[in-house]
This record gives sequence, structure tokens and C-alpha cells, in this order.
Amino acid sequence: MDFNLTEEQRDIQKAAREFAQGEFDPDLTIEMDQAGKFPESIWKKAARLGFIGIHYPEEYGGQGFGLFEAILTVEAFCRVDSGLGSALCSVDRGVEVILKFGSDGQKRNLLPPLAKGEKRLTVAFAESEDAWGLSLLAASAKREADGYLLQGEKRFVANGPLADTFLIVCREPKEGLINLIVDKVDGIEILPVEKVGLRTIPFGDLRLRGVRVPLEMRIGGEDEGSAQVLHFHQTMGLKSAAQALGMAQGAFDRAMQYAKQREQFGRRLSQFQVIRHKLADMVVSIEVSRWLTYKAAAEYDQGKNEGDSLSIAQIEAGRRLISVVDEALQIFGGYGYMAEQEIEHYYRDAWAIGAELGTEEEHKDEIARRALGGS
Amino acid sequence: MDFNLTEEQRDIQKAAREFAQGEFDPDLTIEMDQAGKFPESIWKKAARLGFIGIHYPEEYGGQGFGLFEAILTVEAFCRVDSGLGSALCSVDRGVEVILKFGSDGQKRNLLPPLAKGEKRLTVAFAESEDAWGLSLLAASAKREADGYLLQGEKRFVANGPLADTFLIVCREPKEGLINLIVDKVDGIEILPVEKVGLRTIPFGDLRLRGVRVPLEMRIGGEDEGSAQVLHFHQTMGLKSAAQALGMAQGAFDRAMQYAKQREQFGRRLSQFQVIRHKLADMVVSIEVSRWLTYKAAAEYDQGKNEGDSLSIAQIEAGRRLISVVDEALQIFGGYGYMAEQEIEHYYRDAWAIGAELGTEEEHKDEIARRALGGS
Amino acid sequence: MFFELSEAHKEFQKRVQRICEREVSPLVEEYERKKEFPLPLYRTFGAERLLCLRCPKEYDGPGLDKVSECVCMEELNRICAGIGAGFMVHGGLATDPILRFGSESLKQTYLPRAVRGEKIGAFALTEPDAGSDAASIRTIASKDKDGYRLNGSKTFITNGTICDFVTVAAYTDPGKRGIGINLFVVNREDEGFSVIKKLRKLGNHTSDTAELAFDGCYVPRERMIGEREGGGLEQLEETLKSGRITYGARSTGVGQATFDATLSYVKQARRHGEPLKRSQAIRFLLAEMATSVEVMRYTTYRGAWLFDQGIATMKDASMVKLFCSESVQKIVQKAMAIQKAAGLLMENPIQRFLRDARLFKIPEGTSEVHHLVIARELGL
Amino acid sequence: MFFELSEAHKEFQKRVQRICEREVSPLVEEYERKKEFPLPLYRTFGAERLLCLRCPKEYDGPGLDKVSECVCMEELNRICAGIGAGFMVHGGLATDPILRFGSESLKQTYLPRAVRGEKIGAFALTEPDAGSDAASIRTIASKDKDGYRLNGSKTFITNGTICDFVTVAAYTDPGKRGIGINLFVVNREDEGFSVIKKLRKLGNHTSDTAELAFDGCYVPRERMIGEREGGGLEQLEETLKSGRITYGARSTGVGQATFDATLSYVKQARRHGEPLKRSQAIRFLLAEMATSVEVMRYTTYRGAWLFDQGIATMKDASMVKLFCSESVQKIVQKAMAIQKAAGLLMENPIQRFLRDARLFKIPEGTSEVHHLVIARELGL
Repeated sequence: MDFNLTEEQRDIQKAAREFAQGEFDPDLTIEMDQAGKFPESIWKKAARLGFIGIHYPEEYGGQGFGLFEAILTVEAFCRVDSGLGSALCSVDRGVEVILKFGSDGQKRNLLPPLAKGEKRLTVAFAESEDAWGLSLLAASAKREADGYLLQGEKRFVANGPLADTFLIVCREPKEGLINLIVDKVDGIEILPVEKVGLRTIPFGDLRLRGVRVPLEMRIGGEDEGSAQVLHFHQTMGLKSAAQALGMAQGAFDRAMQYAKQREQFGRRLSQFQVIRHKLADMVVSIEVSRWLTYKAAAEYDQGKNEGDSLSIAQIEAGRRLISVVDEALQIFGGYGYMAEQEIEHYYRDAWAIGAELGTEEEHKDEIARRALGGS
Repeated sequence: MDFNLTEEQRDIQKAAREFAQGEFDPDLTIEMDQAGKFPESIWKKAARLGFIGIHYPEEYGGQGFGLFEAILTVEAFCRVDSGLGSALCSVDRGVEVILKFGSDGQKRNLLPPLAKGEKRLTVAFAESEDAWGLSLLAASAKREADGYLLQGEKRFVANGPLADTFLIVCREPKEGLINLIVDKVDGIEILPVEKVGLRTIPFGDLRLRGVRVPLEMRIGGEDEGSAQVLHFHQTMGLKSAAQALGMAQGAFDRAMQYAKQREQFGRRLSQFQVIRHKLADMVVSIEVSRWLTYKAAAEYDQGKNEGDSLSIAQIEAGRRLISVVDEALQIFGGYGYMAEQEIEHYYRDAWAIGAELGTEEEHKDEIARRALGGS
Repeated sequence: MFFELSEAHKEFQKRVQRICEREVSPLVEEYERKKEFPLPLYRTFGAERLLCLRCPKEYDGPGLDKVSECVCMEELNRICAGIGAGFMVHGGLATDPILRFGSESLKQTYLPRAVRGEKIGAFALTEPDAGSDAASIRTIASKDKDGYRLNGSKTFITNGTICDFVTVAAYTDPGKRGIGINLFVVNREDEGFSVIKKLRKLGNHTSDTAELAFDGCYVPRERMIGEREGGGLEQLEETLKSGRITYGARSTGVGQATFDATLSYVKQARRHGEPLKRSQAIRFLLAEMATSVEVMRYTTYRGAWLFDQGIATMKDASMVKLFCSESVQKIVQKAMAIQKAAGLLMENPIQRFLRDARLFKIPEGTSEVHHLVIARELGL
Repeated sequence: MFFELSEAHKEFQKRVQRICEREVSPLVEEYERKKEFPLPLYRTFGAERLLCLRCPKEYDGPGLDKVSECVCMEELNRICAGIGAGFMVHGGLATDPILRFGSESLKQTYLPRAVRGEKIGAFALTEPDAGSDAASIRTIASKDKDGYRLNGSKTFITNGTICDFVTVAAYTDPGKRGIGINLFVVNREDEGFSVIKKLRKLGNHTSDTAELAFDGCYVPRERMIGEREGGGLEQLEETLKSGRITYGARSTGVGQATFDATLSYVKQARRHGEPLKRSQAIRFLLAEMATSVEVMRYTTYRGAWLFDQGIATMKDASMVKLFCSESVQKIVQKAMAIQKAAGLLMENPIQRFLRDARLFKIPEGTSEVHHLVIARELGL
């Protein structure tokens, strides 16, 4: 058993951290969060340095690393800023579906521009708050001679207003659930939706009004849509856990710094046992998140994704993030509640990434199913 | 990063588990717990099979493995029974002090009989509820021509009534805090103390009335007592975390089995979401305990014991054990509260091992000190 | 609006405290060790008219209200939860159905002697295969001549080995699942009634818990509670509603005792040579315990008051039981966390409070059942 | 003993509900978006005599009790916590010291117009370097002619940009740390008083929060509250004691609103195609939320009742604030966990309840401070 990063992994982690520290200005992050702006120029730079395509194969413009290394950059980015860090992780949403199920042609078309920061990809899967109810999806693809005709609506599309390309799961009468790669074209209407956190990643609802999609844009075979969506949720769950881990660490860093400098009752906050213990509790929480997330990522790269690791990482990373961010804000006191402090958007972003991590009910249903079956 | 046990480690784990499953009879365990009896014959067998000295060097009759492998057997034993498993882990209490600080002669005298199951060792450190207050220790050793003369009292001595040899920390006016190896001789009076859990490991208070100890029984040099006690607490903390992990797993096993068979409202308990989620929560808790404990053990064997890992493992293993055992008992309902079910002593044993794990306050003080220093 | 015990209730509370201190405290250690209920206490408490508090004067009772019962139960459980359990069952579950739904002759036969502590009552609903799911009890009362013949077994019965009579739930119509139930009063000497065994438990050692068997046990018609076959369900609901509120008082009592013991410990203990009370972490725990006990207490009083007004719903009762029995767990767990090794010693009452309070999440509806009862009443 | 609102209180509650529904509800969305307090509401609520509830009739107030104030605050916060914050400060912290400790002339000058909503009050204690530690405020009132000259800055001041007068804490004797404090009433138009900036916050967007500066601001002697120099500390304690109980009502209000919204959501939502309400896990969460709201509500009423009797201690007030402001966190967090993605949308009030309630653990003593206050009163 070995709990150490390789030297290469430590270098990646360091590079990602230094990049983010160099680019994410605290005042800028607060401004972009309030305005709900995506960090265009930082994204381009991150792509140029190879951070976006880190786990794409080299032949498609990537760095050829595993998801584990991608996770390390996600964590490092979100530690430096929850909003900007998450924005950088959101530009190739769904790419794992292409990586695993896409044809060579699809990869050649899509991956290089994503890696170069020229295009943004996202997924449009959910149609209602019942995000997991795939069996109820109503968006339809009608097979025609030279392609498909799409009708329907999609909700909660992260980065929807900014994406160039969408992965859209829909139901074809004969082919079942299929995933289509759909470029932003006429007939796709995007309605921006205001949300409370991760405002650097704008949400949108999608209306598909007779969108025509060429045949070769179907990913994989017939009826493979469900498996692809599941794969998206698994890999995204892992990334979200890493985002949560990074955010928790970032909130801790800030609380610790503040506690060392703020004085009350003639002493620095960091001299009060109650504050010290809050910080210690955060350390514990972050370590719990970290090792469960790393374990899930390591297993994933080893091809083991059948166990509980991923569900457990998501449950714990979500719980721990909320408690860390909440206590961090509390250490800041009144200042923490004010939008002048970064911790204010960390708090909102924590709840937003919490939604990405799925509900505890669903994860526990899964864990129990694995342990008990139907019995 | 690698989260897999080696094949050899898996074999050890399996052997320990099979041994315990073969030897620990549920009716016997309940009976021994109620009577407060130590499992003499099982201990002898465990020693014969090499489980007791697993991490002693081969030259002293051990198996030459690391603490990690010892931890795996502790976990396996306590999973099969919290009380008997813990009893087997308690027979060489303090041996790590000998292993690290003892002279070759001391090792040659002590380790082989421990490994063979011929002798039991324990420590007598605390003198009050303030178990950590080393600076206040009053037990005195007076240096005489050919040895030391001991006076004083010690409390909470685990296995005190059964031990053949004690490590006793005491204060010598010139030498400071020193640890002495003291055989059970006249002048050592042991008063048994009734306690609520881990009743297979009897507690005792020790009275030392002018006990003479030869010079060569001092472990290490002058004033090394504190470092040795600290080393005991660290290694013991690790073992206790493994005991807690094993107990949690054992409580889960039993709750799961019961839930699969017990019917209420015309369905098996395991078909109710609320019960399934309790079991899922236990799975999460056990995994948290497991990986933090393994990480601390792996780091320890690599010589890294300066960080937070050990404190974190102890905090989480303790918290998780209590919640797992509590919910397990709840799944058993009224039956869980009755002494006919093993879970009843798991519940009491969980609190008893919780005391071994140290208080959260102290661990958090430590973590905060490492993070903040005095600032 | 008057959010406090009345003067009369406060007087009563002081009286109960005095009696508990004088009569109960000295017995606790001995009987905890013997794992027996201190039987003489029935006569003592009977003489003080502290057993069946809501029993009216016409049956020799003090005719007090539910709030008084809760005040008494809190004080008693503060000293010893096991003894509290026996008295709770005797003065509540066992006699309530007779008091509220029994015939005049049943009342005259059982209540005055129960009030005086001359006859001890038990209550038998739970069975080996019917815990939370009371509808699935299998004890059957088959018509026989002018009465019924009971067959079945009951478990976890408080006062089981010491009782003189037991109020038993059985199906008069097993075809009507959950409905065709009636309550019967069985006397200890009735043929076919037997105590199978006394049960050993995690805590509440001074309470007497047993498994009972009814083997063709004949009970005359007059000892069925109420007139109508199938009338038992409603009687059970009403009886349990009251009992659930009592758990608020038991929890408050154990919570208060735990807090008191922990506060005195913290005031004198040292850690690392420093007074323990200087630790903010410890101060926090004490502040939370104190707050929790206050909130539990008044939550219980409110539930009892609603009951006295006749307007307490099952939801109200479930909320009191759920909130208080869960809150007291946190209190005892905090106390254990503070004391650690010292808390484990049998001479330290903290470990007893832990073991005793652990029970409260289980009987008269587990916490899980109460969650679901509340949810159902919310329209879910 | 009467553990319920009186009929008069219930009537009052209904009246407040009607007014909130009619006057407040329609404004919430718009002003939340604009991040402004809906100023016209001061006149509306003034006309209804719902602003300074404990102000007696001689100053044009309704002369109600603390329980009524809590009833009103609960209903208002149920609709919108930000608006509730403004009214709480105006009718509590800003005017309480005048009402309870001010001279007759101060009362006549400020109270009737505050009651009618013609003049809006603020309360300025907190400073950039003095939050929980009020004794370390640096604002100084130096004697000057027949009055005092105030120098210092204040932050997190509710109603800061919209107030007409502000009750300010300052040292008259900086040598007496924590003791030499007095309260002064400063008028908006007083020279040397200025609003530095309006503050943006996580929540409570409709409440107006600002940083204030006092730059040689002259206040005549008559506008010092009370006669004695150094009398401010006690006035602050009494004012905060009342305010802390009000947080119980605010928490209950937001808790109830969150529960209501979640219950209706759960009743109609589906997951995996199944009605969400069939999930036991979800039913459990709703049962816990409902129980918690009930307990918070009556814990608050009890605190308010003790206050009305004149027997509420600081420990009582701290317990109410600590218990309720912590309990509401669990409620909003459960609601968010149930709704997940849907809960994030700005059109969904759940996220507002989350942001608004998060504040409650901070002002008028953080949760940490209240733990320590309670521990101190326990003799630790």
C-alpha cells in the first residue's frame, strides 16, 4: 500500500497550483462571480499550458495522463478559487463519454479544439429535477435518411449559454436511448438560468426545435445512451469530488490565514481553543475527502469502477465540504457573510458543487444495492 | 498511489480471520464477557500460530513483519469478536517500547515468552484520570546501589490482574522520568476494577510498596521515559484505531445479517430504505476508518509519524465506531439491547476502546499545534 | 399564557425530589448490582400515592395530571432509569387501559391496589416476531364459554417476573389484521400463564424484563377491557400516546443527571495538569448539554399539557419521544467523551446513564417508527 | 400552566399573517433582486402599529409584550428574513434603549415617530475591529461643551443607509475597558455623521447593511441615553438580551418557511420516476424538520414569556438564540439536500432561506460566544 504521489504527479499538482495562483486574482474572482462571467482569457492560457486536455491521449492533442492526474489539477485549481477553478473544469463537460465511446473521427474532430481552448463542450441530459430518471426522457430523435431530427427540452445545462457543442441524450423510436454530438446551430434555443453558486459557470435550459444532426454524430451504437450517461455521471462524480476537496482546502487556507491575523479579546483568533479545534476539524475533514477521492480515482484508472469507492468519495466530499466551508465562514464572522471576502462565494459554490455530487439518498441506495441486492 | 494489499498481507488477513472464526464461539464470547474472563486457551493457540509476535523480529521469536501486518490481524480479530479480539491484542501491551528502546538483553528476555504466549506484558503509566499529565507523575524510583526502589500508585492498568510483567514509568530524582521493566513480585498489589466494556481485559489499580527492580531493567537512558510513553501512545493509538475498525466491521456484519432475516410489516428489514441507508452509512464509515487507519499504519512503517495521520485515524475511527455500533444496535431493536445478542457487548466495547483512542480535544489540540504552532 | 410549572406542580416536584432522595437513592447501587427491581419501593411509593398519578381519588389515586406524571418521572429517572421503567409501566401502560377504558368492576378490582402498590402491573404487547409492527402479534384470544383462552408469547415485558397482573394484547379476530385486537387483564395465578425467563440487558438493570407465555390461559369475559371485540386498537393508541410523552420525561431526567454529574466532574478534574474547565471545548460541550436539557424539559411539559387538554395528537407524542430520546443520546455521549477512561468504571454513574438512555430509542416505537408516524401525519 | 399562545396572541398572529401576506409577499422578489429594503413598508407597518410592538400607548405604540413581538417576527421572517432584519433592529435594538432607559424627552422625540414608521432607527455597536468583543470598540465620545463629540467607525449596521437616527455605543471613559460605555442617539443630519458604504452580503439582501463613520460628530447631552456616564453597558446587555430572543423567532420563521416549501416540493416531485414522498429517507428528513420547527417555536415562546415576566437571564436568552439559530441551519441544509440542483435556482426560495438563515449564527453574539456565555453562567 502506498499513499504517496509520484514525482511527476507532484510536479503536475505544483504546476496547476502555481498557474492558478498566478492567474486568479481575488478581486477579479469576486467580480466575476458577482457578474456571472466566465474567465475567457484564463481558460485560453490554461489550455495553452496543457491543463484542459491533460487526460486526453496525445494523438488528440492531450497530455496522455490518467484521470488521477486530471483530478490533481481540478483540486489545485479549486483550492485557489472555487469559482474560477470550477469554471476551468467545466469546459469539456462530457469529454469522458467521447474518450470512452467516441469514434476516432469524433475524437479527431472534438478533442483537439477542446484541448486547445478553442471550443467548449457540455452535456444536455436532464429534462427535469428528476435528473436520474433516464427512463422518462422525452427528448426525441427521429431517424431520417441522412441523420436525426431533434425535438425536446433539456434543463440545468451547465455552461449551456457558452458551449459550442452539446452531448444530447435522446430517445429514437427504434434505436432507443442514444447520445448525439450537436453543434450549436439554429434551432437550439438557450435560456439562461440564474443560480445561487458557481456563477462563473452559467446554467441554461435548452429548447430543441427540429434540430438536424448528421448520422455520424451518434456516439457508439444503438441503445448505448444509458451506459454513456452513467459513465458521464461516474467520471463527473469523481471530478466533482475533487472540486469539493479543492474548495474545502481553499476555504481552510483562508480561514486559517484570517484566524492568524484577526484579533478579538486581545488575542489572535488562532489562540482560542474553539477556533483551533474548528481548524483541526477542517484538517480531518479534508484528509477524509482527499484519501477517499484519491482512492476512487486510482481505482478508476485501474479499471475498477464497480465498487463503492466512487459513491463513498462523493458522499464524504460533499458532506465535508459543507461543514468546512460553513465553519470557515463562521471563523470570519460578520466579514465572512460579506461579499468582500472570497469565503462568501466559496459558501455558495459549495452548495452548487454539492448538487453535482448527487443526493446522498441515491448514493446510499446504490451502496445498499451492492451490499444487499434486492433482499 | 496504490490502495491494494500485497498477496502476503491478504494471506495474513485471511489466516487471522479464519483463526478467529474457528476459535471465537458466539455463546462463549457472551459468557466470557459477562464473567469478565480472559480467553486463556485461545491466546495460547494464537501465539502458537505466530499471531502474537507477528511484528517482532524473527531473532526474538517473531514473524518479522511490520506494524501494518499487525494491524491487519487486530482488525480481523476484532471483526470476529470485539471482546475476544481485543483480549488477544492486549497481551503484549507496551511491547513497542521494548522493540524500539529495549536493549538486546531485554528483548531476549521478554519477547520470546510473549511471542510464545507464556507471558503477558502491560504498561502502568497513568496515575489519575489525567492520563496524559506526565509532568505530574508521582510514582517514584529511588536509585540504590544495585537497582531502584519503587513507591507509588498506578491506575487503569489494562490486563493488570493478569500481567506477568509491567512497564512502569516513574520519576527518579536524578534521572528524571524513566521506564522500568518490573516483574510481578511481592510488593506489587493489584486491585481489580470493574468496567463497563472490554471486560475480557480486566482493569486494575496498582500499588507499589517498596518494589526493588534491578538496574538492568531500566529501558534506555536517563530521562527517556516521556519519549517512550509517547511512543507507546502512538503505536497503541494505531492498534486501537484498528480495533475500532474491526469492531465497526463486526457490528456491521451482524446488523446486515440480522436485517436480511428479520421480518417486520411483512417484509425483511433489509427491504426498508431506512434500514438499507443505515447499512450504507455504516459502509461509508467503515471505509473512512479503514483508509485513514491503513494510511497511518503505512506511514508509520515508513518511519513517518510526525504528521496528522495518526491523530486523524484515531479521531475518525472512534467517531465512526460509535455511530456504526449505535445504528447496528438500533437495527436489532429490542433484541439488540438484550445480552443474548453479541451486539450488546460490541456496544459496550466500542465505548471502552473509545477511551483508548484518547479524547478528541487532545487530538485536535495536536493537529492545531502542528498547523498553527503557538500562534 | 404561562410557560412554567404552576406553583402546585413545583410543590409536587419538591416532594417527589425529597422522596426520591430519601427512598430511592440509597438503593440504586445495590439493586443495580443485583440486577433486580427494589420491590419494597412499590409499597413506599404506593403509600405516597406516587404510583398511578392520574388515577382519581375514587380509586384511591391522587388524581393528578399528565404534567405531574412527567414531573415525577423526570425526578425518578434522574435517580435511576431502571426503577423509573418499572413505575412507568405500572402507572402507565399496565393500568391506563383499565383506568380509561375498563368497566367499573375492573377498575375497582385493580386500580386501588395498584395505586397502593399492593399489586404490580405489567403490559404485554411486544412479541418475539412483532416489535415495531404491533399488527403482526400472534397471541390469540379464542372464545371459550364465558371468556377467552389466550395462546401466545410475549417478550421484553417490563415487570415481567414481579407482576401480579398483566394487561395483554391479543387478537380476538385474527382475520382482521391490525384491527381485531383486544386487551385483557391476566392475573399472575391464572392457569396457563408463565414467566419463561428473565432477560439480561445492556442497561436499565434495575428494571425487570421477561419473556412470558400464555398457554391456553383462560380469562373471563369481564377481564377484557372494553365492551366491543376489536376495541383494543384504539385503547392501545391512546395508551401509547401517553407513554410516548412519558419518554420525554425519562429522557429529561437522565439528561439532567448526566449533566449534573458531568458538571461536577469538570469543575474538579484536571488535564495536562490544567483545570479541565478552562478548556473551551469542554465548556462548549457543557453549554450544549445544559441547553439541550432545558429544551427537552419544556418540550415534554408542552406535550404533557396538550395531553391534559385532550388535544395531543399522535404526532405531538411522537415528536416529544423522538426529540427527547434522541437528544439524550447526544448528552450521554458527550459526557462519555469528556470523561473517557474514568467514565468506563462501574463506580461512575456516567456509564450507567449511557447504557440506560440507549434504550429510549427503542421501546414504544423506535425512532424510525416515530419518524414515519410524523411523516404520515404531515400527509406524506 | 398554559403552554400555548393566548387567544389574544393568536388573534394578533392572524392579523400579522394577513398583513404580511398582503403587504410584504408581493414585494419580496423585486426587492431581493434590487437588494434594497422596501422603504414604503415602514409607513405601512407603522400605520398598523407593527413596528415597535413593546412601545406603550403613551408614545403611540401598541403596548404589546415580547411574546407578541416574537409572533410578529416569526411571521415576517417566514416571508422575508431581510425585511425582518430591518424591522427587528428598528423596533428592537435601535429603540429599546430609548424606551427602557431614555429620558422622557428622548422618548417623546423619537418613539412616536419610530412607532409610526416616520423615522427609521439603526443600532451601531459593532466596529471593524470589535465584533464579538464589544468591549474593544474604539468609538469615543469626548466631552465637549454641553455634549459629546463622537469619533469612530461602525460596521455591519442594519438600516445603515436608510436610517433617520442611530443608537450608537461609544466610550465616554476609554480608560475603563468594557465599562465606560454610553449609548447616544445620533441623527442622520448631524454634522460629522456619514454613511461610508453599503455592504454586499451572502443573504438578507432586502436588509440594508452599511459602514458608518462618526467624524467629530457632536451630540448634545440630552441625546445620551440615561443619566450616568458608564451606564451604557447595562443598557446594552438588556437590549441584547431581548434581541437574542428575537433570533429564536426569526429562526422559527425561516425554518417554517423552509419546511413549508420543502413539504410542497416533496409532495409533487418525482425521482427515478417514483413519487419522491415514497422515499423513507425523504420522509425522515421532513419529520425531523417538522419536529425541529415545533421545538424551536415553543423554546422561543418560553424565552419571550420569561422576558415578559422580567425573569429571563442572559443564559435563557443565549440558549434560545443558540438552540434556534443552530437548529434552523439543519433545516435549511436538509431542504437543500432534498432539492439539490433545483434548490440552486434563484427562482427557488430554498436557496434564499439557506443564505438568509446562515446569518443567524453570527450577529448579536456568535454561536461561539453564546456557548461561552452559557458555560460562564453554569459556573465554568
